[in-house]
Amino acid sequence: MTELISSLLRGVGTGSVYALLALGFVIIYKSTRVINFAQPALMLAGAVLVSYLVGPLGFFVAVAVAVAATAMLALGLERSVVRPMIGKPVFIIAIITIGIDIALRNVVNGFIGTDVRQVGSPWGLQSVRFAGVSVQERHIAMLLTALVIITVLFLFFKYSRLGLAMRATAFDQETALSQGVSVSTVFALSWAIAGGMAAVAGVFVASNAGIDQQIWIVALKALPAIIIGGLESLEGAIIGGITVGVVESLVATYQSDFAPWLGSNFSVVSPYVVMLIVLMVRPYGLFGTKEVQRV
Amino acid sequence: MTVTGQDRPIVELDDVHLAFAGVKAISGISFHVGRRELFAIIGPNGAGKTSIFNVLSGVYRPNQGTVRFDGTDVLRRRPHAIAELGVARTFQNIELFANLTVIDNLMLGRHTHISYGVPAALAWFGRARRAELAARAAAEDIVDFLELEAWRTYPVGLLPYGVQKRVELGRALAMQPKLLLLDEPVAGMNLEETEDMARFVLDIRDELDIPIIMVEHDMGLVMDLADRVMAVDFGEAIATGTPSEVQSHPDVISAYLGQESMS
Amino acid sequence: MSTAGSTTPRRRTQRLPGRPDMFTSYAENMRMLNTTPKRRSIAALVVVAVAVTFVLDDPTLQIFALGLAASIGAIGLNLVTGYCGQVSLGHAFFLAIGAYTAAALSGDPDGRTIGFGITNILIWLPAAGIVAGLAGILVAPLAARLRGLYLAIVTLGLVFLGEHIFKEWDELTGGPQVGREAAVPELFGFAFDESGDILTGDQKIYLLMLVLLIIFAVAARNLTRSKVGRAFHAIRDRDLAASIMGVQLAKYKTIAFAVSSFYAGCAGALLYIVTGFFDPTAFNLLLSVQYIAMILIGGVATISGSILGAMFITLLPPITRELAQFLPLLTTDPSASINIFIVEGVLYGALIIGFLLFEPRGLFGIWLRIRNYWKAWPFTY
Amino acid sequence: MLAVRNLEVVYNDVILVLRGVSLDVADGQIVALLGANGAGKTTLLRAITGLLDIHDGEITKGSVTLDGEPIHQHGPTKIVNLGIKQVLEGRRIFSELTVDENLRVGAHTNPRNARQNIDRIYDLFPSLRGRERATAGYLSGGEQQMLAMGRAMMSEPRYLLLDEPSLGLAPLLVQQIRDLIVEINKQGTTVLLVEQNATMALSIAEHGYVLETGKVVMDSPAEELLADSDIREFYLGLGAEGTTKSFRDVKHYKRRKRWLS
Amino acid sequence: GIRGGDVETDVGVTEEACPDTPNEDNGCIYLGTISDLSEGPFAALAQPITQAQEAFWARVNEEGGIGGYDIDVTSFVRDNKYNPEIHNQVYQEIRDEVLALAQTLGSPQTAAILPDMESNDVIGAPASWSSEWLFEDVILQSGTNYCIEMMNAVDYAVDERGVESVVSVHYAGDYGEDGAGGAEIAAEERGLDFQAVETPPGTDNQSDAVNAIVSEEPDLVTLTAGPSDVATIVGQAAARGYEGTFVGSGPTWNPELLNSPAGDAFKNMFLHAGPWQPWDADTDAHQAMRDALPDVEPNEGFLAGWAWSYPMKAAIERAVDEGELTREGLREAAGSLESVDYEGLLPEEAGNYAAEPDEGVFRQSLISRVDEDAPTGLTVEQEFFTGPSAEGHTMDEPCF
Ligand SMILES: Nc1ncnc2c1ncn2[C@@H]1O[C@H](COP(=O)(O)OP(=O)(O)OP(=O)(O)O)[C@@H](O)[C@H]1O
Ligand SMILES: Nc1ncnc2c1ncn2[C@@H]1O[C@H](COP(=O)(O)OP(=O)(O)OP(=O)(O)O)[C@@H](O)[C@H]1O
Ligand SMILES: [Mg+2]
Ligand SMILES: [Mg+2]
Repeated sequence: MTELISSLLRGVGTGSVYALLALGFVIIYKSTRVINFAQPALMLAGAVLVSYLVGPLGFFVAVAVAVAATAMLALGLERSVVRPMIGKPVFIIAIITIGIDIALRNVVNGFIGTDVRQVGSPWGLQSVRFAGVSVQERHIAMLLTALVIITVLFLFFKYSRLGLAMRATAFDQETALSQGVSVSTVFALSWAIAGGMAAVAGVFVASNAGIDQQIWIVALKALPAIIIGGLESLEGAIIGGITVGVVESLVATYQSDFAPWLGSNFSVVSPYVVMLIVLMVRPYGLFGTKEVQRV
Repeated sequence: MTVTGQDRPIVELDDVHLAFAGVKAISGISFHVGRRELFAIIGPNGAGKTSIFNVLSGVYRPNQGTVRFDGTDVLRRRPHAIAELGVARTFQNIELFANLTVIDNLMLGRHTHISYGVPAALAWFGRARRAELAARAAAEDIVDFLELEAWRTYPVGLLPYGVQKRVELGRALAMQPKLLLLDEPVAGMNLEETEDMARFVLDIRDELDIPIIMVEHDMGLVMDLADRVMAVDFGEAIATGTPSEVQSHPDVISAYLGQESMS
Repeated sequence: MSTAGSTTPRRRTQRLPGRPDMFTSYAENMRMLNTTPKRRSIAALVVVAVAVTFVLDDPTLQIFALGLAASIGAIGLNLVTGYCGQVSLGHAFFLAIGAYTAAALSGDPDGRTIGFGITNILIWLPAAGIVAGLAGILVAPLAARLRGLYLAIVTLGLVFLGEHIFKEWDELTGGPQVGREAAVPELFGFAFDESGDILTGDQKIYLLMLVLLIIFAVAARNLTRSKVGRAFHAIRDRDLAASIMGVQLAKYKTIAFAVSSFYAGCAGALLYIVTGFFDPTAFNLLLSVQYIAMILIGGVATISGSILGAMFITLLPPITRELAQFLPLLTTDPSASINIFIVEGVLYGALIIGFLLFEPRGLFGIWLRIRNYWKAWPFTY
Repeated sequence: MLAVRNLEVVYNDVILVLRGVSLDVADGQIVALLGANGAGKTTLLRAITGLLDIHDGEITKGSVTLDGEPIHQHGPTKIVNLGIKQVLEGRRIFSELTVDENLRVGAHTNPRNARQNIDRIYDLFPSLRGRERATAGYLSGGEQQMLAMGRAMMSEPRYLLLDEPSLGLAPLLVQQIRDLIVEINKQGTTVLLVEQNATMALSIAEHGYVLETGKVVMDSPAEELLADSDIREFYLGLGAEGTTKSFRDVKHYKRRKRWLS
Repeated sequence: GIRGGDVETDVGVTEEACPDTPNEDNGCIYLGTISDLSEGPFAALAQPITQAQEAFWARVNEEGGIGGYDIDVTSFVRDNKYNPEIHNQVYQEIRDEVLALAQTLGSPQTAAILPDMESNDVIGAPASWSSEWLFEDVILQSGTNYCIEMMNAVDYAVDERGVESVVSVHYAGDYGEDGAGGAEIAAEERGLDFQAVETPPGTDNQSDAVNAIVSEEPDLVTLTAGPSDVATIVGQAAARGYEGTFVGSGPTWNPELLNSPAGDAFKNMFLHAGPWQPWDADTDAHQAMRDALPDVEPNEGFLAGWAWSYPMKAAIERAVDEGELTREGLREAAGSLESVDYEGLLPEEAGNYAAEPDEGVFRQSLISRVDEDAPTGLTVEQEFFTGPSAEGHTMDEPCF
């Protein structure tokens, strides 16, 4: 029983990092209908920045600065590369973001160098114990951070003027423009927010073992998460992210006992299997809105 | 009832109900359309006119009721199967294949009349080639008929709205349908284009002998062309009859036409 | 009009003097290469492509051969994604199936990995296509339910699942970081990969790929101008309207996936005979993305664009390597933060971005621009 | 005064759509702009409100001025701030947002008075009252058109540019919309009304323009247009004696209007 | 020195001097490098390897070159992005420009060019310690291999710590499976419980491995994986209460791991099995390397690049002596080497390329422990030794 509970808790912990990553994708998707495949590079950039700043500034200041800087970086990318493509087919923009990802990661890799860089997070691998079950502090911090961010975002989209403008732009750019909404501000803002969140997620990802050239791949775990949750839903991103984390953790714990024929390390692909199952039942994800088809 | 063959109505709707998540789009509509009829449906926005078309062409599945086309129950059929039976339609908001040329759009209309498989298509030989040439000839006939010569090889997305409406009509005709559904064929058109469209509609009915159901807000057109008119409101038929009967029906005036149209 | 469908045009195919490009019959108008300039330029292109065999050195020919094989795969992806509008990020999976089917069929029966010793290309190439095509048919029902980005990411999931299977199944694949030999290109005793008296192995493989590409490209072109191709277009532009016009959505989406995967399977089988060796980590997200990039950069829903794009993406790494050499002050010292290899990677990304920014219709669009410019010259409007 | 002078607009660098259009919208008026499909009416509105960009269109010649100041180089946000608002063809409400949210997006450039403006809109369009939290996509066609107009009014524009507001509406709703336009105009907003429905437009406009293939071919007070024989025949569908022609009598070879040739 | 006119040359050797050489009068030998230099998984390792090789040959040139030739390893450096096709492409690009390959990184990558190397008579130094290279005569590897390294590590743990059960956590492929193969051979030899757990790269993908360790609770865990994955495994297993011993093969270590959240766990539980002494050891070779790379952050990768260059140097010297600095001559010279002067980094007999694999294979390795004060975080605990398992094993095929 404790094995089950601690496996679940670990899943929720890592799941909340996936949720943060998924949120970045969803925010950009919501306002621009584009999947930003440069999120991995932004995540990497944010984490590497923290690893350079943590010495002189201390962890929390370093994170704050890195979040701001990554947001600016995302904004710059949006301005220079994505902006001219407003109104072009979304798949072209998606591939452009892949181009950005390749280019940016190459640059950031140059700054990773030969060492496994450290972000020096204060949580280490210590655990706290609740009723016989130990939970890593890191996981608690991740979950809390994710919860705070989602709450703020939710309020922002529901009530603020800009948040509303972002939703309107997502729905119909030209009409939003005709209402005086500056679509370019909306785009820039969504990229900046997503960039900042990628940096936060990057820090958490790196707080485990450090940063090497390969950790960007973690960001792709957000893809099954956003599909499970439903592409345009913030709640969906959170639920999807946590689902992915929990499924992975449970499969890792139990698959070798119950379904060894699935091969070793099946947990790595289990999110995609869950994604397929969810989509069989709900083609628009758990929280996605069904696109109304009318003629 | 033992109506058969040529006397049997081409379309029979009986007590059809359709609801979307609480919204009742159609509640208990019944009507028949004869084989030589031009039947018009009018009614306020959201009354359920397009929904009736969507039921007829298999896009929506009614919650209740029967729908027969040419004597066949089409209730459980998918859109493409109904198209194969001979129902063609145009759409309220143009639904052309914007990247295809006029000719290709028309040839797509012939889809159900061309039969050859993928291997033949890959080789473009024998049957496939002959079938394509025949389809092209048929498409050209429609180009002639609808006076689309000038636009033949343009992607339809680039054409003026009025021409697109005409191409859409042509695509439906290319299907050689047994029934034609026209959803607001002259919406957004000026008088001249409306006149052109009226002429085509009359020619289709008279020369090609295809029964037509038409939804339209342009009362002038409906009154002049239709043999019979049905007015719907909130998914229910409030009046059916000749154009002048319906036009002077008090419910139709209060729900749809307004007082001014009387003057 | 009343005779629609029953008339076969009987107009004579006869050219009018002085009006070379006036069509006097639909048959003539509907030919694949219906104008003299088109015919001439294609003929010239084929001549150049053959002549190149004797001009370029073997390493360059190898890369061109890769590009030709990749073109077949790109055409396949363009059929399902460009023409039919079903965005698939799962192309790597189908490439893999073809590559392993061919490699296993033609592999050494006594080798480390599964092999049946059937080296005749006439057997393993169609087999690779068919197995991949069947896999495509299995995937197609997903496409019937899902749209747009959902489908894209689900097919991406396919790549991850495939990677898992191929990594685990090391009797077939040799396992990750180990790999296995690719298919053996042989036709009734004629070995394409061995140098002979007249032609080197690389020259033979290049010519083999060229011939195959021409066959595949012509077939694809035929398909796209047929009833099937029109149905693909219609589904892409507006699937609901297409079904109301009588197009069976599920059937045609299945055809699209099947044909596309068939092409991918054949491409996968051919691709690795150039290098002769491949390992299962090759079939990853990046490979799928490269194919998407090929069709976007080449030109969506064009066959020649697929080929241009595949050539471009295949040549891009050598081009970036060359370009990077020309940039001043770049060091090959890998410890520098900005060294030539990082610049290569950046250039790779930047060139993809640049092309799409400059001409979202792709290389094919650039070609159209040039052509239209000369057509309209000297008038600007 | 909103004035357009010698405007030329090109799409995709090649398609010349407006060929030297000039037009004046005097404060306080309702000005009607008529013209066949594809004449360039929507393009003209886009050129005024800065929406050409996303359609790959460009002003190549001429100017748009507001009270003498050129504004055609401004982006859409700036132009909305200057008090010019366009209601796009085909309603284009945000159908996934609620009615209230739609209106709040309309107030994007003018958040300060949002609350009282929303009340004003509900007074103007009583059928929207009570539907504040309803998802806009479920409104009927007429209500959606009202919402689109109301949303535009949220920024308190001086000039309201309406693109075919009667498109696809039932006759009764066309009458309602027409009355609302008059009401809005009475409350102090100048209206430029683009319409296919010439009867409706000319019945409320003070001045009218007729656009044909990118050129203004007529420019007269509304009464004069109503009296013009070509307008009567080709735009209002009236026979020589002033009676409505029947569509059944349409000739196969018609006399086509040609002002230009 | 002055080169005699009697040295025969063909590809990749010129009479003109190398670019940027100290010896204007010397001819030039070009060696190619194909490595993972930008975005591949081994970029962090490839970088110091490549840098050290450049330093190694620069030192050879400083000292006058070999037989009137300088050696250039900077003109033909190519990135393979850890992709066999690109590896093959760049090999084809530089094939006609170089005499041999100073480095060819990656097992499937090298496999993709092996047939060509064979037919072109191009020899190369691999950037790995895989037992399969023993069976390829165009590949010159140095030191022991992962397989024997792990046999020795298991033997050491049995003898010094009395372990009775082993779990081997490893990547798929030549590196991981070679090490796991060695661990298994030793476990069998010593009668230990053994279980192999394959793990994919990626710090987010290690939960299966950690679960296996925590639930099996073996006395010893052998690791053949990358540094950050190893840090995840060690850290998470420790956090979840595992208390046994970890032993990692050469490439598992990176000094920065000490600063990672798993740092304490490494200090308490981790042993490092290596093919030679760490960075700060006191041999001529180590000293020369440190002198040649004065400003770098210490990293064991430098040592690897440095060490792998000795056999190539010996082969070139032999070929020059024989007067046959052709590709064929070099290949023959390499194949006839019975010993190599590693300047104390390895015993001379480690460089026996003439013998059959089982005879020529070098069976000694070392064990280090984590030490914060050492420059690369490692201090030798057990000098060069051959455990009983390695001693008794017959190397007649690769261990995987
Ligand atoms: N797919 C759908 N989902 C939800 N509601 C729908 C759907 N299709 C139609 N409706 C609703 O059904 C009702 C009838 O719609 P329909 O389109 O049939 O009206 P209509 O009579 O054609 O109106 P108009 O004249 O404006 O075209 C409306 O309230 C509409 O909102
Ligand atoms: N984005 C565009 N790209 C290219 N051509 C365009 C574009 N938008 C409009 N056009 C063309 O410009 C011409 C004028 O279009 P516009 O929409 O301004 O006409 P309109 O008078 O508003 O017609 P309607 O009554 O149909 O609304 C048409 O021929 C149209 O095809
Ligand atoms: Mg309707
Ligand atoms: Mg318009």
